Amino acid sequence: MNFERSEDHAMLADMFGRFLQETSTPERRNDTAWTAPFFDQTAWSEMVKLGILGAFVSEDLGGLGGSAEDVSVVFEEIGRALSTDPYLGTLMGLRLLAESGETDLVKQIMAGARRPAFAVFEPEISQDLSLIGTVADEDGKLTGRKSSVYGAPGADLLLIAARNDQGLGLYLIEDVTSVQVLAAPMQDGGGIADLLLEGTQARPLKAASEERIEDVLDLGRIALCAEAVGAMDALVSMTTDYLKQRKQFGRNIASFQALQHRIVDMTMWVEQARSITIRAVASYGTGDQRRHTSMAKNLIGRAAELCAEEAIQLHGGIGMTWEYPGAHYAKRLIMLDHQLGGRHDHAMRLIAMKKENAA
Amino acid sequence: MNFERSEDHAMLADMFGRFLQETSTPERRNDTAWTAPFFDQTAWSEMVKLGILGAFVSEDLGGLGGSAEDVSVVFEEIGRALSTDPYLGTLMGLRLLAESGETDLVKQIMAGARRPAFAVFEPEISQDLSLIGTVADEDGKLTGRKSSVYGAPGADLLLIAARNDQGLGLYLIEDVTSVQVLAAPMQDGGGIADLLLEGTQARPLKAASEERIEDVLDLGRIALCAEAVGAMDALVSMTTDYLKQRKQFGRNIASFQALQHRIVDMTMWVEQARSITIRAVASYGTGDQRRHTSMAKNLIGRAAELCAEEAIQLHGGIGMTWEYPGAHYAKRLIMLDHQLGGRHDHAMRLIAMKKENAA
Amino acid sequence: MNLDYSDTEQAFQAEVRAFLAENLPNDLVAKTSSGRELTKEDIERWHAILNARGWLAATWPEEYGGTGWTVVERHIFAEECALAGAPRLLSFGLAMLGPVLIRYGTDEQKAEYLPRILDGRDWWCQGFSEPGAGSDLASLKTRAERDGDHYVINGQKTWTTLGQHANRIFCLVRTSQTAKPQEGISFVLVDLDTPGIEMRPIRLIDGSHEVNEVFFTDVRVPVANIVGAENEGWTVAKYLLTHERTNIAGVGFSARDLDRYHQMATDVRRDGVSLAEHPLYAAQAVELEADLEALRVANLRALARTRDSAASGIDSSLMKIRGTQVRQGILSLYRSALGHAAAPDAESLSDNQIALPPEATRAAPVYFNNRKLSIYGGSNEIQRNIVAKTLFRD
Amino acid sequence: MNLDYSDTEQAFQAEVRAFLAENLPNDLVAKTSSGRELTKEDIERWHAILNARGWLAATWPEEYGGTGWTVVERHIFAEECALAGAPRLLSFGLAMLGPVLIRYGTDEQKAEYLPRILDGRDWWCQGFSEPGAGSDLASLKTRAERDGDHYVINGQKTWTTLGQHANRIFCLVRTSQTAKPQEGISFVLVDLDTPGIEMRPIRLIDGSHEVNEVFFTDVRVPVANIVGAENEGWTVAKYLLTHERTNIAGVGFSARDLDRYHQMATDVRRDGVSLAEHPLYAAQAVELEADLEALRVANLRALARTRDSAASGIDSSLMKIRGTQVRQGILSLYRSALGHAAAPDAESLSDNQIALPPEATRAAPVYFNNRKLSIYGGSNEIQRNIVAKTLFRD
Repeated sequence: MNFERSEDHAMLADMFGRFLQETSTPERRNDTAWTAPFFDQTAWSEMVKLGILGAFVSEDLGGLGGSAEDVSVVFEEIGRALSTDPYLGTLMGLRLLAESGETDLVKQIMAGARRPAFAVFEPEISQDLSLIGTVADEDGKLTGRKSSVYGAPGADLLLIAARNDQGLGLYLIEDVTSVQVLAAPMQDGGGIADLLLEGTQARPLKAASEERIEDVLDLGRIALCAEAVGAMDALVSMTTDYLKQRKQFGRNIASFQALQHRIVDMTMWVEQARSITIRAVASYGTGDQRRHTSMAKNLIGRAAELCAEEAIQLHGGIGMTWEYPGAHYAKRLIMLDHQLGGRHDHAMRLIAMKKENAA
Repeated sequence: MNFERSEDHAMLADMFGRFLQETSTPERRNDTAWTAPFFDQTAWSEMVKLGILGAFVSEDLGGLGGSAEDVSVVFEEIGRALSTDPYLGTLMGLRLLAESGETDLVKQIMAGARRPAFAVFEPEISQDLSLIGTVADEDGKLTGRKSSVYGAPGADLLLIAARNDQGLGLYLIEDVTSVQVLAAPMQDGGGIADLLLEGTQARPLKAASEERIEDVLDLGRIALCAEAVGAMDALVSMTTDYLKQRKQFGRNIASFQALQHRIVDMTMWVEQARSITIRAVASYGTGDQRRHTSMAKNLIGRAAELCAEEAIQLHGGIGMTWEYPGAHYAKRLIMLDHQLGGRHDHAMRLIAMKKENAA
Repeated sequence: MNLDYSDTEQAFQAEVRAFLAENLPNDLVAKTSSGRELTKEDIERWHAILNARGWLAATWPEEYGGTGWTVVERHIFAEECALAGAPRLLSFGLAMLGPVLIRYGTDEQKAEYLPRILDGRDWWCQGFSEPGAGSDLASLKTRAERDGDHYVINGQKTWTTLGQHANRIFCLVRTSQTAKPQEGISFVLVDLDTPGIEMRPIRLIDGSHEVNEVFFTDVRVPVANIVGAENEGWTVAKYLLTHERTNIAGVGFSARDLDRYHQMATDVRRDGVSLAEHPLYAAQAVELEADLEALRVANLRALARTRDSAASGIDSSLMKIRGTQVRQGILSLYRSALGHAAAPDAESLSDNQIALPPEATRAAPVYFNNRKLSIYGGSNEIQRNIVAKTLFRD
Repeated sequence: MNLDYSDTEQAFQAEVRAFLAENLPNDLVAKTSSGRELTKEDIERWHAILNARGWLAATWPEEYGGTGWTVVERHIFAEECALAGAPRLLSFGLAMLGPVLIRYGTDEQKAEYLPRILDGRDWWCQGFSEPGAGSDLASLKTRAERDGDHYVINGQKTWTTLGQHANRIFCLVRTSQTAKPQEGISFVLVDLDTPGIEMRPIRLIDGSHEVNEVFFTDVRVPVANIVGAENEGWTVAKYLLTHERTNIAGVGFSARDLDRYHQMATDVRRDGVSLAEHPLYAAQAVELEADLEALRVANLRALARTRDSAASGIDSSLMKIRGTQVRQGILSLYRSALGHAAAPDAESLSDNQIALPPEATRAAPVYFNNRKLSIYGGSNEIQRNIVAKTLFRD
């Protein structure tokens, strides 16, 4: 039993954290996160050069490991620095390409020459893979509409989950101009897109099964949980500090007991969020993966909302302003529940698992 | 728009309140509420002489009105005084007998010569009348097991909801010795029983329809809501007073802001509970009856639990003791959600109504 | 006990409904019910329509061009307007300054300013809060020094709602340094065209421009612009803050938003079921419906208690707390139930962008914008302090 | 990062499990897992079984008959015992007085009392709280006046858990009136057979007799019975309170209770569906499961941080708060999910009474009894104050 980070992970977190502190400033985010392609291309290239993407890929493909813990170390820093760059889409795309044996593409991505995004959900489908409506014909032509494709704007490799006669298949589109990419920023910054597929030619990939896709989604969920932990930790500290310096009615507002107790509860929830994420990380790839991942996403859905709303409230007016970084942390923590299934979705998934186990 | 009580209601509340203050003391409750027949027979007879049961019955049957408001005035005092006597069962039994045209029995009950109880739910049925399993044959012989029959211990008229070829029927057993009455006190005092019916002879009553039975249950629910409002109001006042006099760390604990804010929230919930009960009372007998009654029972399920748990917590150890009346108020408020459908049951009922309306 | 309006009140309600059906422009309803921001012209257009009917100043006596309505009539009017999707009226002139002038203004001030509020020539904004003095008004620092017939104002105001559209501002300024911080404050009227005033936008969390900072540098204001006596601005401000509190529960707005939710939940499907059939969202929705129904009655009860007098502090504080909780609860459910559809910011771009179901487009920004409800006008914490003061006084 | 126990720890866990499977009496498991009260004999029997194995005093060094276990081993032992449904051990002698004597006691005191705790000759109870001094120990009033070789004790203690079974009590008493209330307090050992002591039961909300009041009237106690120096009882008490806090999160108890819930929810049907299929109860249950899993890891993290040192104040306070919330949440769900079946008090009568499903019989009393969790041992409000003090110190 050991909760200390390894030396490698501590170094990775430290290096990447310092990099993000310089590059993911409020000013740069304002300049890039809401304007196509919705991320900072210069910073992204520097990040690639630093080799951060190696954390997403196993060593035999030139990565640094690609374990859930590697991924969580990176995403916690992303959350702490509130980076809106397309890490989530890249993570999921990279993993699926690696598992499909697309070694060349993986290397190109790691070298920064290309960038993938992964399209799985659809306008009315956000959790249940068995309901996916996009279809592939025998020649690999895809028809359907994909939604919530994170990092798709500006991506040059699109991985698509589509139904064929065997079940769920995975397809690759390398010519992204053949797809209509309906792009937008997210509410909290960063790129998202719908893809319109109208008989679009694609190449089938090997890593094709509902099971494997669900695994990669679970890894994405764990990444989001780690991101939430980083962001919550930062936001609760900012709020505590704010209360310490802010005066009202002639008193330091940190001296008001009702506010103190609320900060204590927030602090407690950060630790609970961190703990459940550690649990999910440790269970990745085991029989408990689905259960612990959904527990983490559910708990963090609740804890992140609580911390975000309390942080805004305890800051008062300043917490409502665009200029104050805390407001963006709060916004990210709320919107994170809208990605890869929210609190209720994962509660329902846990209930369904329980039913399956009982049957 | 007028929220003032009529002069008659104010007098009724005042008279009954003073009567309960004298008769429903902690000492008397301790002596009677957990020992068969689980109520204070002397006090009950005095109450009957005062004519309180008149509030449950319409004027043409010798009552005082029998409106939902009449009922709620009486039950609010019951809650405020924490009486555990069998008012709920008497209310529901009286109403069904009156609606069945059993004028003689109604008069006998009003005169204190007899006392009814109403058996509808069963061990696994607590809300859905369509699932009732007790059956009546052509000769009026009943077979089945009834649960949660409030006030049944010591009652001498048993009304039974049972299924026959027409649907749900209502039956009367006047010879209570023909039934096995499995009696117990409730956790919070007062009598409850299961009835074992094994071909027990009964007489069919006229007021037999799911609709009419549901109406009487709704009136019982409104009565419980009014009782909760009286009990919450009393408990929140007791808690506020306790904080004012109790000292800790050399300070009056009422001066701790975190505790003050929690009392404010409790006070707010008492007003919300009172308001939704007023709404349900006003809608009784209208097309909104079911909806508003379920809203009231649902909201009060939440508000009563919050106030009860907070009251115990804010009192500290003393709130955990049998000797302190506040503990019994808290207990009653918790256990009230176990009668005639709890918070979740009524949420499900509201969801079902919405579905019906949409269809 | 009777929850129904009287016959007269019901007739009034019918009259309001008919008027709204006839006169409330559809394009404004479309904007408010999707949570989009209103332009200056939108608001002015609706003010003018109401003014033409004589229904603009609900709280003013008839002699000043007000309606002379009872509190119940005012409530009916506000609720019907909200349910119909009418724009919220500007409170600064109508609900704040107007009553203050009627109570404390000189005859000249009344004659000068009241008609201009009604006919739209003046758009007032509020200069109370300062950086470091939000809920704690007594600590304000903006000072006005007497120089002949003028005050010279220096300082900074903030959270000035819709100040970008205003031509005038009423301010609390410090006219004397005294021991008690509440003393020495005055209430003055300032023309925003006066040299030395700069207004800067504050962008909110949802990207909207709704509030501003106002900087005063040697701004000269005639002494005649003071309302009430010099150094007695605290009394005037307290009177204003009480008046601001009518319709504080916002029941009509919550009802409209919950209706929108139900409509959306029936239409939007996710993973094979409509949101209306999803047990967890449906349970949240019916509990909020119960909460709202309770709030509605609690609000009527408070109204009945104060029918002929000013609202009691504890009532309006409790209505503020609970009203904002219910409204924010509804908007949070609305946002969260939409799941991934609420994530894209589809409004911030003009072309080649995601086409979302119209319900989803503004769900998140409206949720974020309305976090303000529990902060402004005295945060819910301040309201709890106020109630506690009453509950725990001996 | 690694959540698994080491090989040695896993072997230890297996050993504990095997021991429990072999030696834990079924009748005791039946009692604890249905929430029924244990008799004096039940507890003594279980103590004796553990003592025979040398596993009774988990926190004592081996030289005093303790186990010498690491904090992780202690944790494993406590969790396995809870999951297996073993009775909770008596903390007064084992977790409170024992460590105090080992740290502050004289050689005579150690030799006299420690063996008697282990072999069951002594059953200690605690005399800290007084009426009016619950969480605020510094304000205690029971006084001990020196009279030759004795103290003469007068005063009253309360909340004395299981005092009805005890033959000895350790008390905090005031031996000197000083300016600072923490000073002038001493820690003394009292034989309950001493003349002048009266113990009266306090009945709890669930009807149980678990705590007592103890009255002292001119009770003469040898001066040799003081632990630590005179007037330095505060230091001793603080040391004791820190030690009491091991296993404060109560993860094992919550896990056992949640298992019981799932079993019950599968078995019990209501209105046509099992509780396990009822979406609202099922959702509450899976969220509590997530909460418990998070608590389990948070607890291990706290354990790892303090592996070789004393528990930090903020960790144990947060574990106390969250641990009691989770446990109380589970017991509340258990009670409420049973609906009308939980209403009858079927245990208070002996015949002709309702036969309830066994799950339902104790659901409400267990829920009520455990409201104490967030009150005793320093209420959750006190814990929040402690954490806030650390978070907000400069």
